[in-house]
Amino acid sequence: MIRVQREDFDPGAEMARLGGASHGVGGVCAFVGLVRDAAGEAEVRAMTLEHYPAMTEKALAAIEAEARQRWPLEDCLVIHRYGRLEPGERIVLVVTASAHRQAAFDACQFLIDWLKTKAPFWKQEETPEGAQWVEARDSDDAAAARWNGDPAAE
Amino acid sequence: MIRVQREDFDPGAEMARLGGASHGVGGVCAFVGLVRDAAGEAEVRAMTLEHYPAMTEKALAAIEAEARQRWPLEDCLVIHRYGRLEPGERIVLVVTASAHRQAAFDACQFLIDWLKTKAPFWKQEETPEGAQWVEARDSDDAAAARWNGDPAAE
Amino acid sequence: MKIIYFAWLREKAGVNEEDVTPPAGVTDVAGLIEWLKEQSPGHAAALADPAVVRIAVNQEYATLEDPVGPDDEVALFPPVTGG
Amino acid sequence: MKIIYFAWLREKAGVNEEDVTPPAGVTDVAGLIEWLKEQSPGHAAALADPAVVRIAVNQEYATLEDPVGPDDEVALFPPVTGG
Repeated sequence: MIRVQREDFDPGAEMARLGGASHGVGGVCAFVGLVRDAAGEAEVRAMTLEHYPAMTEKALAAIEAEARQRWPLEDCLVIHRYGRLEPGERIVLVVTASAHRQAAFDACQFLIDWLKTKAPFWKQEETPEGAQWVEARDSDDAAAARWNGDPAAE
Repeated sequence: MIRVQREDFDPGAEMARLGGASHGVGGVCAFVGLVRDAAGEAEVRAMTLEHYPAMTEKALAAIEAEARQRWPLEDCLVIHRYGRLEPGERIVLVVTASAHRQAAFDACQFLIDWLKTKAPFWKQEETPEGAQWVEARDSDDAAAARWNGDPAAE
Repeated sequence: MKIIYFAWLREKAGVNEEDVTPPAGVTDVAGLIEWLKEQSPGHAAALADPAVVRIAVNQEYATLEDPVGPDDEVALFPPVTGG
Repeated sequence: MKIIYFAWLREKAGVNEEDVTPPAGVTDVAGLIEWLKEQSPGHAAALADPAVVRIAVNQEYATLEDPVGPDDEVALFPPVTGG
């Protein structure tokens, strides 16, 4: 399941829901991304996430389907917020539930790596020097690239 | 922080606590292990976790210290339950908080791999054929072994 | 053809979205971008460095070689920074 | 010396924990285990296969070569299955 929303979400409730989907779930992995108060040397007072609504839902649904095809997941969930967020606020949640923990961990990392490099969101940070568009990071591209091969080989 | 307890725990509350430790936290990774209702072909009606209290707390504290030394963590938490648990119940929680997601993911996996292979807990399952001690899995040893090298090389 | 801009491409182009009718010779993304650059100094600035322009045609990632036509929605944006 | 057993080693040995006084010749874990095996058929069954016996001395993992003395707490158990 995917959700793109302005509102906050409840990681514990979502983990409980996915973990309780069936008694075949042995492990639930979750990742929450939060707004930090600094980017390198610059102080960040808030950030605003812009996205491309028509593409976002389509793209997230496609990557969720790919995760479910690559790993034996009982369930998986991606929630991504947009709008203005302050330091400490939650941005994104990925939850994966599987019989075995490695599938849950791998699928969760795959999804967040993908979100960082392919989901059509853009962050603008409010700093004392003014508004700054966040630049994409090479390390995110490298993280995403590791999933291009055969997942069984990793 | 480590906790060994009979009672259940609240993953969402713990994640919020670790995520809120400072505005330098950019990612929180969590893993929850649950009791499954089957082990291979056998139906599992419940399991009882026995442990070695004097060693457990000491060992968990040592591995938490090692995780904090290997990765730049803002905070980390391990909670492991003992006693009788039924399918769907939570067994273990690992939460890691870091500025960057890869450290959070790696430390979380390191800790759960270590718990599976080194923490002095033993599971006995109640099946229709009677009580069965769970056997250690080679795949868990293999998962733990990947952390023996230099973490920077992984 | 509908063109949509995001993030700093939107700011530089000075437009969120626009309906355009390029000449018949514009048949692929590369041709479209060259034509858009001629429409205003803002467009030229937004699209100056092709290395930082990402393209989606009808909400799917596309390359410079992909075809575009009158009924397509083409989005132009910098590398994404979500997650 | 205090000996503690866990899981199926405990069940086979028929004892949770016991205070023992091995002869002076028992100075390491290997010698201790050989001596314990002679104490009852249950002990012999619990410790029959050294490949599945894990050892902790004073709550730290130990090997067959590690020394043991009168004030030590020695735990014997099968491979762990927590997490």
